[in-house]
Amino acid sequence: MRQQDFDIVIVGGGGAGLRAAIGAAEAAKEQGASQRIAMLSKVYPMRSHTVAAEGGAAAVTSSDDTHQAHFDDTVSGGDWLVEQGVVDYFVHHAYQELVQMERWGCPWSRKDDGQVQVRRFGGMKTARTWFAADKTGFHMLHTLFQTSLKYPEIERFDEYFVLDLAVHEGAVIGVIALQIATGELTLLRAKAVILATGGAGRLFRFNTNAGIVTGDGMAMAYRHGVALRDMEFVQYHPTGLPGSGILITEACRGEGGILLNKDGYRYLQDYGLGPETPLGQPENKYMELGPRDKLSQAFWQEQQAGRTGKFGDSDVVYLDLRHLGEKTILERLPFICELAKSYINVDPVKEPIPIRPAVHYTMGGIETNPQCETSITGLYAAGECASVGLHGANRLGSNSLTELLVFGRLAGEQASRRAAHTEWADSALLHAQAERQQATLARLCDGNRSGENWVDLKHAMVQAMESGCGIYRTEESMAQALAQIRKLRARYREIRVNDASKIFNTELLECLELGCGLDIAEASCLGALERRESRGAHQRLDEGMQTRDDVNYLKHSQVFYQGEAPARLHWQEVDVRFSAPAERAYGDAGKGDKV
Amino acid sequence: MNKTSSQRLPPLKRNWWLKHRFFKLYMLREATVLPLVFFLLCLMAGMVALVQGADSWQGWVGFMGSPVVLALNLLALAASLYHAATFFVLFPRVMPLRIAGRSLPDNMIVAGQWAGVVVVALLFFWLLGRA
Amino acid sequence: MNKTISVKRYVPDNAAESYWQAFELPVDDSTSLLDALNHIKEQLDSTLSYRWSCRMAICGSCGVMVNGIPKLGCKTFLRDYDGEIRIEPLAHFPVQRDLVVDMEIFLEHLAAVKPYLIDDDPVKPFDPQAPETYRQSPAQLARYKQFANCINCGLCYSACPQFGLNPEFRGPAAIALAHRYNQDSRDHGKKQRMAELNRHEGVWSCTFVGFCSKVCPKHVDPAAAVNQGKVEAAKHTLIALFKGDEMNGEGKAHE
Amino acid sequence: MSKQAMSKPGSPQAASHQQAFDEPLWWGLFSAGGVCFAVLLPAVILFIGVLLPLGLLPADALSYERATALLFSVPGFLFVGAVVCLPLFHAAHRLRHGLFDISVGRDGFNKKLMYGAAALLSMLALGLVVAGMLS
Ligand SMILES: Cc1cc2nc3c(=O)[nH]c(=O)nc-3n(C[C@H](O)[C@H](O)[C@H](O)COP(=O)(O)OP(=O)(O)OC[C@H]3O[C@@H](n4cnc5c(N)ncnc54)[C@H](O)[C@@H]3O)c2cc1C
Ligand code: SF4
Ligand code: F3S
Ligand code: FES
Repeated sequence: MRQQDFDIVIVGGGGAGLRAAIGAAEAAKEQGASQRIAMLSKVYPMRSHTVAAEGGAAAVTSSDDTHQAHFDDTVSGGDWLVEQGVVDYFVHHAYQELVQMERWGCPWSRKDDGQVQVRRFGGMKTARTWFAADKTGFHMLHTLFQTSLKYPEIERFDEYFVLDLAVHEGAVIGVIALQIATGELTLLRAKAVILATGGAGRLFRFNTNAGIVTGDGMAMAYRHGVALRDMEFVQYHPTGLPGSGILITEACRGEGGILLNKDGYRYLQDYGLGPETPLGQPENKYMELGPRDKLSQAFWQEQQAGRTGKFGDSDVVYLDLRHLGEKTILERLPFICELAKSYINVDPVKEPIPIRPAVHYTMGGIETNPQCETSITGLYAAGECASVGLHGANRLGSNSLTELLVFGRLAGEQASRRAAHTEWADSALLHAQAERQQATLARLCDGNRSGENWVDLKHAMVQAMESGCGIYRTEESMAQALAQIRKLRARYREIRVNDASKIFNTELLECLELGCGLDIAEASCLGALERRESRGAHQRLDEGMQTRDDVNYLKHSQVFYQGEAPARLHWQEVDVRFSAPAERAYGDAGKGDKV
Repeated sequence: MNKTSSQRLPPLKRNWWLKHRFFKLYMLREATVLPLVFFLLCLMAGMVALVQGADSWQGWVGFMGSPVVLALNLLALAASLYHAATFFVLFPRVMPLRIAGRSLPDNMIVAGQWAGVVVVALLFFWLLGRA
Repeated sequence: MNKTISVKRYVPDNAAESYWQAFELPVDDSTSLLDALNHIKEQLDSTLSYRWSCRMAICGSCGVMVNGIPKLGCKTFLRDYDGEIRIEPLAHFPVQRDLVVDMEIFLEHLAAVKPYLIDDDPVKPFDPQAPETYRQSPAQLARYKQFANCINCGLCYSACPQFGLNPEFRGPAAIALAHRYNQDSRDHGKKQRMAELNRHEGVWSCTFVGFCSKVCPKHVDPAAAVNQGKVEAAKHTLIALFKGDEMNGEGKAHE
Repeated sequence: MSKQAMSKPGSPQAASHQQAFDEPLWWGLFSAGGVCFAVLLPAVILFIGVLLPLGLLPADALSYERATALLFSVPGFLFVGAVVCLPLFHAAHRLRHGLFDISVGRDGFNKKLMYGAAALLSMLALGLVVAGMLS
């Protein structure tokens, strides 16, 4: 088994991982230290899911905007389940990070005077979302990747699948990875490790996420005893394409797109988001620019009332952009046109786009403190895989791209500082753990064993999650889902890979990802079942649980892994030091919000 | 790392361009220089003849009229037009012309170049077409 | 409706030679080639290997040859094919397994052209305490925007015979990326990049075949970038001649 | 490790890369020749290569006297440059690359052969004009 030694190992080459790598490299330079940084990713960095983000990244930009306003939007958007100290740090560092991106060459869209342009986004009081046409994530990821090439100290391990962390006496000592091209195991000894492995949208059948978004990093930390926090909060995006789930960005509504039911009626005014804003004059926090959870819930209500249309076998409502005119649509939303034309054969210039909600974002994740460190010494997490406490019960669109930057950098700097005064652990310790991994892999791929088929298990999992933990949830549906997931976890122990080849064995990877998925699905279901209230993205239909209950549940859920035994749940206090919980209101009802 | 980056494929076989229409048209474009070279050599022969005197010159005109030579030069004419058609569309992509920050539409540039061909032909008509 | 697609298989630790395998599967109007491959993997033969991720034509993973033409699997729809559909790994790259090719050389080429903003002596250095952006007008942005849309899918390398003939050729996407930065009003690294582009394996290997731009799924027009790069390289040479600069290597001590 | 090592700026490899300072010259001649080939040659071939031998031009349009007067002059010199020399370099460039395309010979040699031939023929052509002007 090959072993290599690094000061810092970063797992994940998406926005968070790349920003962490650059942050660590810069921090090392500042300390006058020479540190070796390894960045592993199961796909080439520019394939990471950040590439798919369309809409934009938020930061207080214009002179009439304030940090307080961004703070308030984020806190109320998250239904007060956020760490307010973290949000405070976030809003104060957002702008400098976006400017830093600009300095690295990110092609932000511009105003005529050459300054960066901002657009409106759902749940944000003012226009503060920076964008690069409708390919913001794409441009950010490529800018970060290309910039990372400037740093020789960042050594990339592309297409290495990280199997496990090596942990000894409560401290991380390295990672164990599989080189996908050869099937060889590699040991990376490290003084600090950063997880930046992204979300877990693929737990659900219908989602906007890329195929690689399977929650691997969450499972790795979880299996070593780190809590997964607030996993019951899963964001449905109101506008996915029927069939594939491909995202139609919220920016469409920011630009003035409207939502219609099958009768051509702007139904959002019936759900506390009105009054109707005039065509072509979108107003923040009203109607189509309400937050995602409310919009997805409104869809569900319309569906129940039989006022949705049909596209293929999906129930849909309609996103109408036509009144924006061809020029604006093509200039501001070119990618959307391309997507709609290719994938459902609809030209947004001429027809409304049929859409439906789809799972989009994992609010919860690996619990970290405000410095991005987990309960394991030297182990950090940043990006969508982490729960640093920014999003609470519902993430606001365009906060997460900024999160990657703000907390990616912070994690990188923290890891660099720790590495500076930490020694490598004894190699023998790593080898022992790697041996165990090797045995597990060998068992998985043992062709002589009959066993469970990963395809069946995967379909059963996404089915269970969708029916149990959808836009609206009931005690019964969640209990069923949890029971099913636990059964599937037991069956997973007997899973078998047909492909015996060592080279680029993607079936093996699917199975490993599924194992991760099932573990965190249990955490997600358990959190959902135990949270007997409705808050943010977690909405119950059960009697007496349809509203927020701050007395009992103004708390983070923490789920702890128990091996083969059922996972355990704890509650954790929330940091509400700046802003006391208040009614979360949009439309005219939200007018009284303090500014 | 340590992947297989030292691995290199054997280079393409020499008949690669027969596999796809696009590549055949490319080769055709490149091959337009063959009849061109023939015509240029004819032209140079004409110049030699001109230096040698009136008889050689007449002889050369006769040579140019022989069927094979004439056929090849007709081919060269066709080649020059095909070359023009392929070359003109490349120009705006190699040198996008911008006027006041806006780039000129490609088809305008292409049309302009064809206008050039016509003007040159008219010039020749003016020079040689009238007695 | 059912359709048959033939896939070129190659699993080096099972057999030294590649072979063709045909699959019949149900398709409808919206079935992409990637959907079909996923169907094969889940229902028909789980040992088929290929790359994919975003399934929305933005991550650049899923390039394959469809009837001899490089395409993104997720942006190719079976509705557009009547006769036979033959799927092979991307041309001009060494095959690792099935539809998976070794992209390392492509990444080497990308990295070699210094594809990042170079501004060694900024008028206003970045200061996190008082962060300030550069100014860039929409017109200045428009000069390079198209070339910034490359998703690094590598289709253009499979399309370019000059890369097939000589893998040392930096190739269309890498040069387009270099050109993207050269055209960026904020950048001052053209001279450093020219040292790389003005080489035989830089812009000068291109004979404007143009197929790269034909197959590019993002309308980057790399052929235009490479050939505009020739103009730039020619200017660079002239300037260097007149100034008598030291012309090889990295230019000034920038690193 | 090969990957990072190769791709880093300032690596020894980068420094050993040779710039191709002759290529801009060949490409410049090729492009100029391409323009001439496209814009001038259709008319030239039409009139001199087709209409003249077919006798479709007025009798004295290119009589010996007229032809000499036209060609052995300063405009004639320029004409030869644009219609013969530059297109020769255009052709040489394409032939050189064409040979590479079909894997014939080595590029280093083909290059010398092609551009050398174009240069020689060009000198010959221009020399003829000068000779004509002097005689
Ligand atoms: C369609 C879409 C649009 C979006 N639009 C917006 C938007 O407009 N604004 C906004 O703020 N947010 C948006 N988001 C959310 C945002 O894009 C994501 O939250 C964010 O990109 C996640 O980045 P990341 O770096 O944490 O993870 P990712 O970009 O997902 O990267 C994860 C990395 O981890 C690696 N990895 C994972 N597992 C392993 C393993 N086992 N071994 C090795 N490597 C591994 C992967 O290879 C990858 O490199 C959008 C999300 C989606 C789905
Ligand atoms: S230029 Fe086009 S074809 Fe080439 S890698 Fe980029 S996106 Fe793909
Ligand atoms: S196909 Fe190749 S030869 Fe040039 S124009 Fe494109 S790079
Ligand atoms: S899967 Fe991402 S481009 Fe096709």
